[in-house]
Formats: sequence, C-alpha cells, structure tokens
Amino acid sequence: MTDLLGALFILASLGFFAAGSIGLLRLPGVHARLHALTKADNVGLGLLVVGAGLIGGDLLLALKLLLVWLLVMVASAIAANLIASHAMKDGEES
Amino acid sequence: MNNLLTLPVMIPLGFSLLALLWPRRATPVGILALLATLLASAWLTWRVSGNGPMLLALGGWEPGLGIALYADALSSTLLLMSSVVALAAGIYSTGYFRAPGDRARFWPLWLLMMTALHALFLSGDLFNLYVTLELLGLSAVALAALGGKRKAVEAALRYLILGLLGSLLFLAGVTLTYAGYGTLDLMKLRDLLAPEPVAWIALALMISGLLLKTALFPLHFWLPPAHANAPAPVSAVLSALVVKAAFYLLLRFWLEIFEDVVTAFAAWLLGILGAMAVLWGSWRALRAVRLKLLAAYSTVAQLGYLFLFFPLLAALPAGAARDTALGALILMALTHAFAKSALFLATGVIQQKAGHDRIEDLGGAARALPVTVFTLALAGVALIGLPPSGAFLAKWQLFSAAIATGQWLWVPVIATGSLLAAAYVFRILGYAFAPAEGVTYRIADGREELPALILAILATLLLGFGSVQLWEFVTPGALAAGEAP
Amino acid sequence: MILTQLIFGITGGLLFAIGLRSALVRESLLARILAVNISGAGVFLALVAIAYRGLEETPDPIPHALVLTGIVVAVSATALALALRRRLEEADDE
Amino acid sequence: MEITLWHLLDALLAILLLGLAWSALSGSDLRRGVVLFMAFGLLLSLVWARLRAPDLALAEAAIGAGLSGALLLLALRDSEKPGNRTVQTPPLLQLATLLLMLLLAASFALAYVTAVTGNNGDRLAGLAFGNLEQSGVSNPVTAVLLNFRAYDTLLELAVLLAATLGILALGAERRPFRKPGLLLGGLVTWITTLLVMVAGYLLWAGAHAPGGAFQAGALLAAAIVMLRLGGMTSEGLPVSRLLRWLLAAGIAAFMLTGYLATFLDLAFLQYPEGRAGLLILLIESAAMLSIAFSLGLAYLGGSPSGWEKSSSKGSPS
Repeated sequence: MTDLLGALFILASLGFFAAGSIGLLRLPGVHARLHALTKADNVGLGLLVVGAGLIGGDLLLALKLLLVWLLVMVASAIAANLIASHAMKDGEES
Repeated sequence: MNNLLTLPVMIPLGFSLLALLWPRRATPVGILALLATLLASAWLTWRVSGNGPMLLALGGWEPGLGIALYADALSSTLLLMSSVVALAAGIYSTGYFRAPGDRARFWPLWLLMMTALHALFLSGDLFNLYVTLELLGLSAVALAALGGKRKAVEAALRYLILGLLGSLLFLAGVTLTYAGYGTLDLMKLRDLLAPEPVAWIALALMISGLLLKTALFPLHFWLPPAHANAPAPVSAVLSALVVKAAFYLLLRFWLEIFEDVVTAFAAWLLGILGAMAVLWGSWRALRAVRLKLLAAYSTVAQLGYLFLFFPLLAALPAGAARDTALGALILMALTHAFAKSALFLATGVIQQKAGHDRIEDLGGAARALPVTVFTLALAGVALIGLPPSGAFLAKWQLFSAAIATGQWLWVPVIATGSLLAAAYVFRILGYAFAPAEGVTYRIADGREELPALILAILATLLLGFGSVQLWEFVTPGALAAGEAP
Repeated sequence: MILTQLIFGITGGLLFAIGLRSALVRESLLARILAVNISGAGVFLALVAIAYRGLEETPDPIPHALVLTGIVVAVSATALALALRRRLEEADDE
Repeated sequence: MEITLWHLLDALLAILLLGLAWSALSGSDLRRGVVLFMAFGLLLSLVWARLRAPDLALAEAAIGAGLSGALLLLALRDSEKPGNRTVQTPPLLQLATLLLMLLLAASFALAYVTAVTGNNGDRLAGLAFGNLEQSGVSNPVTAVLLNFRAYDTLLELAVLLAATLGILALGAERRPFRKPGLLLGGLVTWITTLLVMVAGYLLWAGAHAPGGAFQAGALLAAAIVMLRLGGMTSEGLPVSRLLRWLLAAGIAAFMLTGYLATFLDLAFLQYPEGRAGLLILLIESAAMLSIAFSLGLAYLGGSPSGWEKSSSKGSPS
C-alpha cells in the first residue's frame, strides 16, 4: 500500500520535473526560466522525497531524505537569487 | 624479510617531505637524500648480483591481491644508473638554482621524480606501474615548467597532455588485461598470457602509450621543445632517465611478460620506426641552431638505436648471441643516459656563462670554459659511438647481430646515423674551438662543471672498459625468465 | 548480467576513443584538457563495468579501488594542467 | 540472455553519456563544453550508482564533477590568446583521425567483449572477500585502498603532492572574488560547517560503508572552495608552516606505519594483527587533511600569500 502511494508521489514528481525542464527550454528570458525551474523542480523534488521515503519505510532514511530536500532548497534559492541579480545587472548595462 | 627493497623508493619520498617542511634547508636535505638513495641502490645491486632477484610482498598479502616489489639485474642496474645521474645533476643544480626560493621549489619535486623512477623500476604490478607513470609524468612536468618562461610552460603543458594520453593508453591496456586474465601481478600474468586477441590488443595499447612516452618517431614531436626549454638539470634527467623509464617498461613487457604474445612483424615495425628516428633525429640535430635543441634531437636519434634491437632480438634464437645483443642494448641505454645528461649539464654551464646557447656563437668557449668543452667532447665521443665508449661496443654488437641475422637493412642506417652524429658533434667542437675576440677566462664553478665531467667519463671510459662486468651481470639474469627469488 | 557489462564496457571504449581524438586534434588547450578527462572517464567506465556481477552479487572491489585512485590522479593532473594554462596566458616574456 | 528493464536503463544511460561527451567536445564554445562536462560527470556518478559502486558515485560527484568542474569553470576566466592558433586541420586528416578513432574503439570493444565473456567473472574478488576479515575494515573498497593495495594509495598521495607543488611553483594565487551579498555570505558560513561535519562522518563511515578519506577530503576541499567563493583571501588556509605539515601528513602517516611494521618484523605496510582498523583510521585522517588542502590549493591556482616567507627571507620569487 505504501509502496503504491510512494510510486504515485514519484510519478507526480516526474510531471513537475518535466514541466520545469520544458519551461527552462521554452520560456523567454532569464527570469521566466528561473521561475519555472526553481518552483517546479523544488516541488518535484519534494514529491520525490516523500515518495522515496514512503517506499523506504524507514524513519532515519526519511529524515536523511528530508535533509537532502532542505539543502537543495537552500542552495537553489540562493543560486537563483544570484543568477537573477546578475541578469538584472547585465540587463541594465546592455 | 626484504623490506630494504623499499628504500630506493622511500628515501627520496621521505626526504621530499623534509625538503617541503624545511624549505631553507632544502639543498642539504636533497643532497643527503640523493646520497642515501645511491647507497641503497648500490647495496641492492650488490645483493642482486650475489643472491639473485629479490621479491617483497607489500603488506604481507600474496602478490595478486597485494602489490609486489621486484628487483632483478636489469632493474637494479637501471636503479643504480638513475641514482648516479640524479646525484650528479642534483649537485649541479646547487650552482644552477641560486635563489633560496628556487631551491625550495626544486628539491621536493626533484625527489618526487626520483621516487617515481625508482618505484617504476621496482614495481611488479600492472596498475601500480600506471600510478608510477603518472607520478613520473606530473613531477617531470612540474620541474620542466620551473622558471616560468612562456616557452617552457607551453612545452610543459603539451608534454603533460601527451603524457596523460600515453598513461591512458597504458591504463586501457591494463583494463583489458585485468578483464581477460583476472590479475595485475606481472609474474602471474607472464604465466597466464597467451597469443590471442585480448593479449594482442592489450599489449598494443600499452606499447603505444609507452612509445608516446619514449618519443619514438613519429611520436617524438613533443620531446624537443619540452627538453630544450626546461632548466638544465631537469633537461638532463628528462633525456637521460625519464624517457628511459618508459623504455625499460617496454623492454620488460616485450621480452619478458608478453614474450609469448609479441610477433616478429611488430618487432620489425618498431625497428623501422627506430631507423627513421635515427635518421630524422640526427638530421635535425645537425641542423639545430641551439645547443640544447641539438641535444634534444640527438635524444630522439639515440632512442631510435634502441629500437633497432627489437627485430634482431626477435630473429636471434635464445642463446649466447641473443644474450650478447641484449647486453649491448642495455649498454647502449646506459651510455646514452650518462652521455646525454653530461651534454645537457655542460650546455647549461655554457648557457649560464655565455648567456646563450647558439652553436654558431660558441667561439672562444674552449678557452673560457676548457673543462666544459672537454666534457662536451667526451660526451660527443659516446654519442657518436667511438671507442672506448660503451656505445662503441654496443654498436659493434648491433652491426654483427644485423649481419648474423641477415637483416642488412639496419647496417646503412647505423652507419649514416653515426656519420651524422659525428658531424653534429664536430660542428659543436669546431665552433667551440674557434678563436674569438674579447674572451676572458672565467673560473667556473666546480660543482657545476665537475658533475658533467664525471658523467661523461662514466659514459666513455667506465662503461667502455667495465662493459664485460656489466655484461656478465646483466645478461644471464637480466630478464630472469620468471625464476622465483 | 553480462549485457550490462558489455553495454558500459563498449561505451567506455567509445568515450576513450572520442576523448583521445579530441585531445589530439583540438587547438584550444582547455578543450584538450576536457578531452583527456572524458577519455579517462571512458577507461574508468570500462574498468568498473568489469567489476559488475549482477544485482544480487557484490561487485569485485579491486576495480572500484583502482578507479578511485584514477579519479584522484585525474583531478591532480587537471589541476596542474589548468594552472599551467593560466600561467601561459599570463606570461608575456616573449 | 533475457533483456530486462535494467538493460534499457543501461542503454539509455550509455547513450546519454556518449551524447554529452560528444557535444562537450565538438562545439567551439568552451563555456558550453565545460558545463556539459559537468553534466557528464554527474551522469557518470549515476552510472557508478547503477553499477553498484557507491564509493565511486560519491567520489565522482565530489571530485570528478564537483571540484574538476569548479576548476574548469574558473579556468574559463583565463581567455586563450588566439594568436598562436595553427591552421585548420585539413579535412583529409580529420577523416583519418576519425577512422583511427573508430578503429581504436572497435579493437578495444572486441578485446573487451572477448575478455569479459571468456572469464568466469571472479578475478581477484574471491581473494579480496576471503581476506576481508583480516583487513581491519568491512568496506571492501576501503580494504583494497588502505590495506591490500595501500602502496598504490601511498603513491597516489605522492601524485597529488607533485601536482600541488607544481601549482605552488607557478606563482601567486588568483585574485579572490569580490565580497558576496548577504545571502551568499550566510550560506557560505553555515554550509562550511556542515561540510566539515559531513566530511568527518564520511571518514568514519568509510570503514564499514561507502566513504573514506578521498570523499571526505574532497568535501573539506569543497569547504575551502566555498570560503573562496565567499570572497575571502586564502581564508580557511592555515599559515605556511602548518600548511606544509598538512600537505605532508598523509604520506608521512603512511610511511611511519609502513616502517613500524619493519620493526615488528612484518612486511612494509603490513599492519600488526588486531591493530589494522585503528591504523587505517589514523592514516585516513591524515590523508584526508592532505587531500583537502592539496585540492584547496589547486583551486587557489597558486601559492597563497605567505607561502614563500618560510623559504626565502623576503626575497621576491
């Protein structure tokens, strides 16, 4: 039962990842692309973590996965911020 | 327990750490290390000549799972050779690098290179050899780039990339060998290898990697710039020892480990490439404008001679004649190591005193630097192959083996190569002895001139007159045919 | 089982050859350094594929250790090469 | 032979690897090449995981893709002078090298297929597992690296040292980055702490689980890189004298243990019975420090300020 639920979560995460990647490729402009990528990928990763945790069925494992999710969240938020502010400066100059 | 077998590797490694930790004392630490290494190598050679090959299973694990160190007559002879050359060039370097900062940079790397050379000579494990090749390559590149001149750095970087490619080709061969035969131990492989596609392709990959590192024509293009632009003591060792290390592996693989795998056709191919190297290298050396470039092209040519032996060894049946040819090959390699390092060191002296190394402007050098020019002449004698040098005997054997096996093709190659060598050596001497105005006597530094002279004397006299002893030591047990020690 | 080994072994061989060629023909030094790295990765891949013995059995640890050594050697060489290249771009003595 | 879903995954990974490698090498845009190379490294790390080599997956992610990537990205700042370009390779030569490449790949593949199908697949594995209990650790890869083939690892540390000394000899470090904003600065502070902690964990875990000195050292090096990205000059690096000791530590620990065995009448690098685990941990700790600071110095790209001070009394290099 939990396995099935986990699989559903993972499938759902795939949708978000796909949407994020398509957004990265198709949307115009740095900011729009960042928007698509960070939002969709973070949600996707969250769902993936939940799914994997359910399938793993181990509390310690689930905590580790949670840590992974948090770290990626922080890193991607800051990276996105840096890219965005760089793009802003470049945009003003050109 | 044969733990003392580790000393020629671990002494330079340990002292390189000391030189790193006490940069102000780097020079005494380095000289001490080289002396101790020489002692250890001499002791090892003596043991091997008395008791036969030695083996050490590192970590106490049986070879195969663990790594074995292995010393026989060939490896201990080369160990001794490299210890002597490195000590001489090391002493010379104390006059060449005078700023404390330069010395602090030079010594740890120099000792790491010695570690690599000796680890390579003693290693009995295929993957371990890859690691030693990389250590040798990286430390040699770092040394070649010392000084930071644009040309030197550029040559060093190209040298690095080609060296890495050579190592990768070697590693690809190692991979295939492990996939097919399930072990990395050389002695075990020797019994397992059979003439079949896996062994052929693995050997071809490893040999091509080593040929790239030995700079056999047409893979020689990286050598002249790298050797000619490095600091003089480094050039000496690059030409004398570093290319020889790859050649040593080639020899060991060809004649011992992969003995049942190699074919006469491949030996001929190496022979023909060697012949082209002799001709092309000698010709370019004759046309060289700078003395160091001449020395570097002469290395390409001299390495070519070594490859002429391969088809001869393939044609000679096992026995006295083959042993003699093998002894001649080793004698040739040793003579070249001593003579070429002497030539590079002497060139270094001229370059520093005169401020350049253009051959045509050498006029007056014989008056200003008599010892150094004498060294050049002695080294030249060995490079041409005149008596009493070791190369004379070696070339003589090469001639007779070529005639005995009916491989007449090599005879004109050797003759032309020797004539060209004579021409380029006398070209240097002709300019050096030419009178020039305004030449002042300079008291040159003993620690700069003497090491080169001693190396040149070793090449011309000692190896010539002592060749019988060398022959007796090296040939019966050189490639010990897998006798368990 | 063996099919997995063959797939990655042959891929490794191809990567090795692609990298080797680029390292010889490319003009840009940085591209050549990249090529050497990819070529090395190819050899490593073939080596690790030898070790694989199926999903159930523990793989042969020897190639893993060899490749770990190889990775450290490769990064050392890359670092030295990049430092030389930087020095080359800065040196202006001729 | 039955083709399963796993094999399809394998084929997909293989094709992706080849595609990434090809596009990283074929374009003339170096920036693109470097980014694709980093992606290649990450994908390779996935492949290691697929081939059940978690130690390698960790090392590749940290070193192969991580640090190499960081070094290469940094190198993009040094533009290449277009002056000394030679002429374009003629098409005939291009074709010839292409054919040679195919020949090389084909003969490698031929030998590989023959070798793998002709071998029972055991090779040295049986021997290694048979002796695992005596090795002092239960992670077989660590056993090979620090015990069975410890000599390789010793020489490998020497390779790293040679490269580091080569880099140090080339001149002063790169100029540091400008001071970062508040956000990055904050991240740097607490991520460095986290990296140090994780490195300690990996070092300890290496005895029984994936991890060990190399992965841990790479993480510590990453901490140095983070500090550097945070705009700090030579920050995180100790003074010259201590730094020299740290660089030497790994090899020194190995050699001391190696000769300790000699006094106990054992072979070089043989651990006394029952002490292997402890000695391995000691060596690994020292090796981790050496690896971390070597790789950190590699990222600086030259000698940090004050390095020369102890070698020459104020004379310029």
